[in-house]
Amino acid sequence: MVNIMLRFLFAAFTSIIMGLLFMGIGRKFIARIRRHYAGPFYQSFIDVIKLFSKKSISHNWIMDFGVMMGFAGIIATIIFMPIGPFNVFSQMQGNIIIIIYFMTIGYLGMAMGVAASGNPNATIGIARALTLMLGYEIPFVLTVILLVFANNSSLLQVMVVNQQGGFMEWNAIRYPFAFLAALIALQGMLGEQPFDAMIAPSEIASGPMVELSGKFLGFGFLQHAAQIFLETGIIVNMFLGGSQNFFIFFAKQLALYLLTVAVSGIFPRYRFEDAVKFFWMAPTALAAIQLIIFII
Amino acid sequence: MSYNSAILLIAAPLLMAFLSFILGIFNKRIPAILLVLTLSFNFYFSTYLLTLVSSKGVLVSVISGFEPPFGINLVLTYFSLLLLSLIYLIILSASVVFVSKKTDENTVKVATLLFLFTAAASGLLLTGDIFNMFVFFEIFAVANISLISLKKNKTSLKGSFKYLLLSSIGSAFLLFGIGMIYGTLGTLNIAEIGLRFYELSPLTGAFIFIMFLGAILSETETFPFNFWITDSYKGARNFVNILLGSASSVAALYIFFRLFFTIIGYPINNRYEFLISMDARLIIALISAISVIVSEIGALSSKSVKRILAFSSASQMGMILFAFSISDFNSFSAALTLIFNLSLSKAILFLSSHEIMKGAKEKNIESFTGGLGRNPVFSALFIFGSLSMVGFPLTLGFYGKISLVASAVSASGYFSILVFVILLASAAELFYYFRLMHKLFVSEQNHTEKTKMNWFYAASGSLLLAVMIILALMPKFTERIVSSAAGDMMDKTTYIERVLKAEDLK
Amino acid sequence: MLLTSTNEIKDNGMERILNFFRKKSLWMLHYCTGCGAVELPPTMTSRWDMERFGMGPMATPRQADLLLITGYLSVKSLKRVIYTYEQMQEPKWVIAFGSCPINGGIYYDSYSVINRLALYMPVDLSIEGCMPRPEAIIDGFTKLMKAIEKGEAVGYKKYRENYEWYKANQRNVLERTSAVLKEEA
Amino acid sequence: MILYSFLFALLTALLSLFIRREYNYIRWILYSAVLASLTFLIYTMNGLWGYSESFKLLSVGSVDFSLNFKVTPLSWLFSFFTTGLSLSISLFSIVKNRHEESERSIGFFWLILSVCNIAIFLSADLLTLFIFWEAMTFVSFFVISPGWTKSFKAVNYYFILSILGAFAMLVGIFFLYSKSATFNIESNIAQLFVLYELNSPQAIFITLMFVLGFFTKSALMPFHIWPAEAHSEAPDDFSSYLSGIMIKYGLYGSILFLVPLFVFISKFSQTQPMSNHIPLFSHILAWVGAITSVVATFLAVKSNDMKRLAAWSTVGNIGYAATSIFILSSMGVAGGIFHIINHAIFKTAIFLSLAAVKYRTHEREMHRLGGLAYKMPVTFLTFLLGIIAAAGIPPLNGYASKWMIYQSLLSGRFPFLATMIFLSSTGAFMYLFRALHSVFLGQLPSKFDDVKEVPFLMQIPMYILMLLMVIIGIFPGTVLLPVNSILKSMNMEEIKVTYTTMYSMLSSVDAPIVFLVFAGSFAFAFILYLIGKPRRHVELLDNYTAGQDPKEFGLTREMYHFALKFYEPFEHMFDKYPRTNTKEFYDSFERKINETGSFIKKFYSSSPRSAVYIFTLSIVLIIIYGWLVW
Amino acid sequence: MIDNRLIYVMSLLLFLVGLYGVLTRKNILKMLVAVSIMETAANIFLIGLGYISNSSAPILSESLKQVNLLGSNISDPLPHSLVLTAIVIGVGTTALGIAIAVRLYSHYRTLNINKMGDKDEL
Repeated sequence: MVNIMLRFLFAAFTSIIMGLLFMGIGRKFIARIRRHYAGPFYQSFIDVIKLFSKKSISHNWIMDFGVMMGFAGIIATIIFMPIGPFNVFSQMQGNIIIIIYFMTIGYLGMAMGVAASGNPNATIGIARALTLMLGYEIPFVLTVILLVFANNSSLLQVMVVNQQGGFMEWNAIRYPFAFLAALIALQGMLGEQPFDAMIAPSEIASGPMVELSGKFLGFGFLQHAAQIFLETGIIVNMFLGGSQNFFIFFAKQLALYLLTVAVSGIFPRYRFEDAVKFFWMAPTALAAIQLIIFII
Repeated sequence: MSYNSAILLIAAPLLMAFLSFILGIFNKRIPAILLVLTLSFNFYFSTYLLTLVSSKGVLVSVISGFEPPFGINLVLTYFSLLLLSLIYLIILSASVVFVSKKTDENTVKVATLLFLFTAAASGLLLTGDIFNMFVFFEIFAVANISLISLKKNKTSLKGSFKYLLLSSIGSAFLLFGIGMIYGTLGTLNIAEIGLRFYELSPLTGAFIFIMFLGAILSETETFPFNFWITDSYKGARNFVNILLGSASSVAALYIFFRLFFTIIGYPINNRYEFLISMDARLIIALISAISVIVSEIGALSSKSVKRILAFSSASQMGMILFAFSISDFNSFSAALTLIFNLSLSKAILFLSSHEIMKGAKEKNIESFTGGLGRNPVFSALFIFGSLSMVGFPLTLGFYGKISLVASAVSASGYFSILVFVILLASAAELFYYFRLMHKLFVSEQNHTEKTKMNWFYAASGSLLLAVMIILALMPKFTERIVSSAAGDMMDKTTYIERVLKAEDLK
Repeated sequence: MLLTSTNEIKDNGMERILNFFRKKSLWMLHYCTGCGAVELPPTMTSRWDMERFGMGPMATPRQADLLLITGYLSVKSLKRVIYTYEQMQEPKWVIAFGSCPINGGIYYDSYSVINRLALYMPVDLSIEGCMPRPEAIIDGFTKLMKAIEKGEAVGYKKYRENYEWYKANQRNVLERTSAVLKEEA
Repeated sequence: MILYSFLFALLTALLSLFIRREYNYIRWILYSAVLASLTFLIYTMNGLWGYSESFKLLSVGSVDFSLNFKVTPLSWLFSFFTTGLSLSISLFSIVKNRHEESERSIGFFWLILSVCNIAIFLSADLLTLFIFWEAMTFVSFFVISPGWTKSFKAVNYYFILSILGAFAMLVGIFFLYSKSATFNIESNIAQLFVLYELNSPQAIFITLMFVLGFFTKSALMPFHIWPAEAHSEAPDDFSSYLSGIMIKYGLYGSILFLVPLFVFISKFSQTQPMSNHIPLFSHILAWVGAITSVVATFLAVKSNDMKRLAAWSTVGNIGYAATSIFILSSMGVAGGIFHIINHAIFKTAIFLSLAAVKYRTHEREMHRLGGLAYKMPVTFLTFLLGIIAAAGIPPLNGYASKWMIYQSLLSGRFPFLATMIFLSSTGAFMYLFRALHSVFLGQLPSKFDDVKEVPFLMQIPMYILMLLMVIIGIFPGTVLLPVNSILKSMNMEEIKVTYTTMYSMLSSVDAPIVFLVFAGSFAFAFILYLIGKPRRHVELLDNYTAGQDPKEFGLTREMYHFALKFYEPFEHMFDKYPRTNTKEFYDSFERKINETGSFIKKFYSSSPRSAVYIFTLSIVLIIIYGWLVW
Repeated sequence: MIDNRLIYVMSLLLFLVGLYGVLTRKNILKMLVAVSIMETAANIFLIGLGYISNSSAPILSESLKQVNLLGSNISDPLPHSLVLTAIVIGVGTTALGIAIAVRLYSHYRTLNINKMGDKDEL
């Protein structure tokens, strides 16, 4: 029991710390692309601590509850994901379907919390985010289905094991189209440009975050960090062979994240209904082609 | 009383028709009371004969000494007596309704007409002679027309005139048909015609078939021949509606059966076929199916309640004719169940709808609004009636409909397609009945005062309802009635044998 | 006048430690009424690169720590500024840009422009100039950071302590124009 | 025993008609008592598999009408859960219907409906099934529309479609009966299987008739419009019955009749076309289910009426269950049954909470509501747990069955079906959140300032349902073990399941662990929350308004509630594509019939001469027809 | 003398004449007359059935006291009696029709049937 709790805390803290680190590095990276320096790589830690040190308001208990639930949902999802060689529960090594569903708790919690704030901007942002979710889930699910079929298991761990033995065995190489689709879906999942219409700051005042202050915003920050860790982790496990080594695993995640950030650095923003259309066209077609190739 | 006095069933009403005319001079109530008494007697006597027939088989009551095939004689079969009892029951309930009316200068005449109606109906169902049938047919039509035109408003007059035209043309057709039969076979006895119909050439057979068709289809309210129904039903008085919708329909169906199944059809392999080479059964099936569809659609878009009930009656008749056209034991049982259902529930529907609409200016659907609050008893009657009509499970209509489907599906592909179409059409029937029932449940504040209860209506309605419930909930009883009547219908040979007293005819 | 001196309400203890993080992560909300707004983009972008200090623009007052008043304030906009300021969460700071919020600047005799912002809300730092150059702005930011680290940038506490006083001042100036505002409404 | 309990219930219903209006809560207490005793009766039948009762009615022609009841694992599970749920709904109704206008007829017919409900599940042959099916359809008409003009229009779609379906089923039943001369379900399945080998088109026709009957009732694809109409206009507490229980009959029929048939075919048939190791027919039906769920999802996204939205959600969930059932693997069938049960629970909860909202606010349009969570916390929690379950989010019961559905789809290799189900599942999250926001979150309109939580008696069923959702979510075995015995009785392979863990070919999931992980994460988040500086509550209008004071600006809370046209841009995505509106199709059909009817009526009321014309014409036509045939 | 077939054809023609009358006449009374013609046609048909060429009337006169059934040359008496009945009934029907026509006239002030197809509430 204590063992499991320790493992649990390890996974939670790893995800938060690595996620914040990735965020900081990502900010640094994109600053370099834009030819300026940014704050230090640990800037995100400072931000989070500052946010938790601020006073804050909430409008009602649902807002408190929702924000916590949002964060808890992402953390709970990470518990099911294999982090390199590490699994919290040895018998459930990353059931991808459970993971996809658990991610929704995070969205639901956050959405509920900010909707309870009663600000229409927040709700518009949520509406956009949910619509966008309808877009990127399709290509993502198609790639998931492909890998489940290919490995005859819905466990991420099994997928990782099947990819061992050199990077030619990676699913990214075996199923390049699906990988591409997953990458585009990842861009949408992380809400990076060109798919960031839900947090358009000058249009809808940063959307869902509009009423979040102090630790509530801190939770949002942490959730985003954990989400970065989680989603890059899933793709790494699915396509880039995972790893038996923590550092290689993190490095792969970081590389993936930086790729995402780099893409976001050079793209403007899609209208979100166009984004949904795009998701249903290009990446879905890629994933479907890969699936059909696989089935044939 | 033996079965030989069966003529009383015809004679008593006829006698009373004259008597009531005379006695009516003294007191206008007397004819009404006489009417109820006579009908009670007739009902009792017919049921007595029914028990007699069920034990002894088909009986022939010879009149004036001429043994069949000569002369006029009455043939008592289980089937005819069963329908006759049913008809008496309905006329009884209608006359109870009639009795409840205030007396006026018309009362005596109407009573006479009702006696005439009773006599004609009895004659139609009992006679074994085709020309006699024609005569009663005409009297029956005359009685019907006069009853329809009682109300003397435009609709009723127009309706009765339409009826008159159609039935006159029809009777001319019938006369031609009878003439053809007499000219070729030289006999008028139904049994003998049935026995020797195969001797006719196919062309003659077809001619007779067409003539009969033209004669009877307007009576059975079948679509292209039934243009009188809406105006007549809508214009007629309440008890006339009951008579038209239930008693006349049953009588018409009986004539239809005698003309087409005792005369033209002959049973092979547990099924009636027709001797003429075009498949006459299919023609009847087709016409009846079309009739069902058209009447259902007509009813669906009607607003006047009586018109809806009229169309519904036509569609039910279509269904029964369809069951006849399948013409095996199962379908005849189904048809019988449907006949029971049609006559009883249609009478209840007409009766209760009249009471529910009482006081409303327009006799349309809207006048049903809030009926349950205003008039709970008759609303309940109406609901029971229409549930049975649309085939709520474990009512007569349900049994009838289900067994109709069962027999049609097992008959042949053609019939199963048609029955499918008919079922689709009867979904429309469900729709408009439920629309009416729904209106009853609508509660509106300004309609809540209760209407005065008419005890005669209630008595007659509950009499019919009781019979219906007994039939639905006493399985053994209904089963025996239906199966022996259907067996009687199937058994043409016994009919001929018994009438012609010739055991060796096979 | 102000009832409490800065020393009495200085941050102490745990707050001093947290102040280290606060100064490193100043999220700002700029209230762009005047010409000062023009100077902010160069300050933010790669030439002067404000993000080095962990500063960044924020969308709503709820998220921000720092309110920038970039130029003159009319009476009508003062009301909005005060509303926005009160929506911000503590700790929070205000920086006034240029001479207009200090003494009215070129609008010193305007009927509709307030002359001295500090009367209505606690200004932690004023950057002089008309308008201040980005260098001066950066300089101002670093000064504020130092003040935060020392725990001396406590304008929000002043506002809380002297709430009645500030409110009275605000009411005075707002009532001066209320006749006009009512008509407008 | 079964029949007598039915008669007892019917008698109670009849007697209850005489209760005066002032005491009408007594009637509902009576109903609750009857339902409780029926639930107990069914509970005692657990394990009495094969116990049967038979009552002969009468035989017309060759058809023997009789009522046969039989207890099988399948019928037991369905009847137990549905009766239990109706018990909880009736508890809700005691208070809800105290001042309802037409509650007398609602109550009367509803109790009859409950009887029909149990009878449908317990019926042992096709005729009994049909009898109660028909009775249920007829009776439900009056409960959905107890004399309300608005709901009458709505109920018509339901009624006509159900009736047509029932008639199609009737034809199917008797086609089979004419071959097999029995109504027994097993022998008819065997007969139909033989017919598939001998005369395939006819067998397909018969199967299609059954499919029509079942699919109209369960509102699958071409018939998917009625729930939105009927569920939204029915009495509020009855909507939950309609949506939670009654819409399942079609799927029950499918499990009872079609699934064994298709399993038979897939195992033994040599002649039938197969696709993906299941019969093509079944595969098509699975696709119909999937398409239904997607279509319903998109329609739900569009609707602004909260009950209508929940109704579309029901259609979507039925779509999942149908897909799962028709892929015929034992995992799929089990998942389908499990999802049906789960859906019954959570959709009842959702509709009850909506009924509670309507009880207090008398509003159904979502944009007129808002912020009720702050006033009605129990209702909100019920709805929240309901939508969490409906969106298939762990740790509640919905995810367990959806997990099984995915596992079965994936292990059966149906990638595109799985994708469609996933799409609609995500969409479900989308529209359910919309309902949550628009009704319970956001700004509370000032007219609802004095809204209170519903009375305690109405809360009891909500607590029960919440508890059920959580318990089944944590211990899926409570339902899945009985489902296993169903599979056994259907001669299908049993799935591997314990009280806590579900296993599939691809993976396994331990539900309590899932729950504990969530709880742990929440505790973690809560500790973090406590670490942060304390927060204070502010009122709803103290909000980011770009510096503008809302009170001065004349901004009311109603105006600051974003709920109307929530997903409008998303709806506009499909503007370019041609639209087919099923409802309009049915409406145009109705219009056509009415036009024809007016035409016919015109003829009937025209002058007597046209009657003679038509008479003559038809005689001539008959002669010509005879001539041609001759 | 007269061929039976001629009678049949004639009666059929007469029937058609009656039908034509019913179909085309506007006056109610004329329609009733046409209906009567149809009935008459049927009656003639019946009579024609009983007619045998060159036969005498079926009256039991002195000369026909000995009825030789084989070589008899009398026409069939039965159709006559039938027709008698039919005529009586036809008269009744016609009388009823005329009564209705009178009533109709009092409502519409016309006997033109085309003016009676008024659209009432459907």
